[in-house]
Amino acid sequence: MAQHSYWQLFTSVYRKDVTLAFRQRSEIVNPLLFFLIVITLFPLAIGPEPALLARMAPGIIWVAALLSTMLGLDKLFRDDFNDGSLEQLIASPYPLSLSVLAKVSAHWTTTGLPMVIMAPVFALLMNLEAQALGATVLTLLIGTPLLSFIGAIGAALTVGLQKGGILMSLLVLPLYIPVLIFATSAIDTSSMSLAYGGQLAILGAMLAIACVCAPIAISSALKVSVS
Amino acid sequence: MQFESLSEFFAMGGYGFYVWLSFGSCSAILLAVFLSSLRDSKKLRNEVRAQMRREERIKKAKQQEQA
Amino acid sequence: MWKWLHPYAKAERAYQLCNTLLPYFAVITVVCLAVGWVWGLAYAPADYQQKDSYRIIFIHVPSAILSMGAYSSMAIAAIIALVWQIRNAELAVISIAPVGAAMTAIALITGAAWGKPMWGAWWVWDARLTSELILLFLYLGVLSLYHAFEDKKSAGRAACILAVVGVINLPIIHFSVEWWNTLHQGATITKFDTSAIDPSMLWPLLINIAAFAGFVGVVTLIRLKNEILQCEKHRPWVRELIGRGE
Amino acid sequence: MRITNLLEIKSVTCTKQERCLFESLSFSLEAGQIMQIEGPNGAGKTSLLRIIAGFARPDDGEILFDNKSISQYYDEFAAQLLFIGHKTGVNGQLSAYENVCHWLHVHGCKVDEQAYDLLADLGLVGLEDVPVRTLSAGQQRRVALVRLWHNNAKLWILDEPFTALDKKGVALLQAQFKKHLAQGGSILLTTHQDLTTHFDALKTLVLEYQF
Repeated sequence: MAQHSYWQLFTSVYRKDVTLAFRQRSEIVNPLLFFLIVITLFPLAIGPEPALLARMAPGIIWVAALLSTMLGLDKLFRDDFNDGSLEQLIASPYPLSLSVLAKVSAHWTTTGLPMVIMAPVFALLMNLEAQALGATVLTLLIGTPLLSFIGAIGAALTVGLQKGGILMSLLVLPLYIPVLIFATSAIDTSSMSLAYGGQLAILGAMLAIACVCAPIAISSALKVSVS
Repeated sequence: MQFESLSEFFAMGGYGFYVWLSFGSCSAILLAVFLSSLRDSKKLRNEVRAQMRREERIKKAKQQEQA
Repeated sequence: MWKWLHPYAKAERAYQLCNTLLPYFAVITVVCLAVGWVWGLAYAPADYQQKDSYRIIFIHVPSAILSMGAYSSMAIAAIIALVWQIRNAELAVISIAPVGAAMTAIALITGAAWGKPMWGAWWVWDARLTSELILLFLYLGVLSLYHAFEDKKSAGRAACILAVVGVINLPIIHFSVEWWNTLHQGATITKFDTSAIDPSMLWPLLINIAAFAGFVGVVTLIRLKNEILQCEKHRPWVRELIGRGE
Repeated sequence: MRITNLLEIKSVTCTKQERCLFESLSFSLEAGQIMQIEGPNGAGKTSLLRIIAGFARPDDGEILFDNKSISQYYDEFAAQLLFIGHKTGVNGQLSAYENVCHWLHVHGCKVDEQAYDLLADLGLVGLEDVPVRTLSAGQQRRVALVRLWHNNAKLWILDEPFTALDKKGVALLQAQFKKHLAQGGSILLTTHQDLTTHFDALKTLVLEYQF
């Protein structure tokens, strides 16, 4: 029997998705552009008054992050489902949850990580206080993989459906609410220069749960969508 | 009986609107769910009867073909 | 170890079981509903503070309890369906979802109608009402996912997965909404739970809870019978049963 | 070599959109045997293959591989399985070489410089590093069929493997079938053209169209 190396599978699936993302540059740029546009909508809607914007900045940044992650989720399994690679992943000796873990981390690297890198720019736009910037970057760093894991469950459930896009957000948004609550409150407390370690710890705990449970749910959902 | 007269019962100590709104909407929803379940079961039975009749016709057509 | 459950996996036996249980649930529902509503509306003493507007409690609290109860029983059925591959448990999940969503809707409407006289606003972002609203989203998610699939078998399994994912998230959502609510406590004073409820109000409340539970049972059994027939439509026992006009 | 019952299908039933495709179907496949499933369009050939490959679940009945149910021991079964369906499983953006390497990694086979020689065997010399979407349908099919030359699967499940292949491709493929059967593997395939070369251990199963 060939040597069983999980690492070989993980890197191969991860490298495939990342090279695919870099081949079509739009897959990385589109969510970021969407993030930027949503951020600029709010000052236009609420008025440019700095104090108000700073007060609402955490919420707006995080809602924008939520929506742009969801935008990027659709292509996570769609192409593999259409060309049959998903079937090959299922019919492989390695557990499906491992390749799902690789796919979700590849998705995070191409959509979540750029958001974390660009966060200071968005914070600037929203006139966020300087001391809140650290919290914003930290919460995005822990939060975006969590969003990718939970969102991947919705993507896996609706990959087989034609009109899956809207339905996926209906399934996934309620599950995003705890992440939104703790992330925005972390940034809020940090803008009042108070300690926000507690909220980060809870986000980290949620991420740990998601890392373990989400791949199992995603792989069973994929098996249902393929059948 | 907490209320002397029927009209007082409907007035509900001034909160009649809210009490009857919630009781009314509650019974409306309960009724809607119950009736839709019954309607589904009737629709299902008609579907099965239609399918049985369809298969009858196919069988009869086959017999005429062989005969 | 689930051997005694397995015979009910056979569709026809499960159908007969639903048929035998249905009359009992129906009787409980009708009796408790009549007694509960009449007692709660007409005979229960008025609340010293809220006077008669508190009578909404007799449908708000039961529907809220049943909405959570229906979701957890749906999740248990989903776990049974996924772990032991029992098809009837999948059908049970789909039968519970609509009536559970109805219970959540009733809890929300009566909560809002009760909130208006008490706090002066139709919608208050109280922790329990917000959790109830998110629960409604979870129900609608399961229902819309089920109806999005053409093939009913994979639809059932997908709905089960979402129900299980939902029930895992339910405590997290509830905890974070409670925490979020106390964080913004300054906005409104939302003392919602009735303090010590004296027996004269407690009995009608319990009867109403039994009535609503009975109602959930009746509708679930009817819908389960429909789902079993739908899924076994081509089987001879269904055709013979419908031929007899049952 | 004792004939081991490699694959056993026990009273499998499948219904699609309220139409019963097949009812309590049972057959078995020994090592070194090739089985061809024939039937008109819509008879449920593809559904049967997908059920055997474990992608879909039958209404009832079960499938045993090495006398073990595939739903309980799916990973072991998948290690011995090679499935090629209507969808080739080849990504258009990647090059043929990347696709082959990726497939070999996912299926736990050692990847060395062989990938280029395999593509050459399939007549894809010079097209190895061009995005697959620029190749013709037949060439894309060949990129998917490279797997048959380098895998460690005992059971091959192929859904119309000859589609879009020219005569030389079909002959090449059937020669590879013979080699695989000789090594004790077994093949389950559906095809509309008849097999041109003679296989002595050939079994056929005909699925009628049921209303």
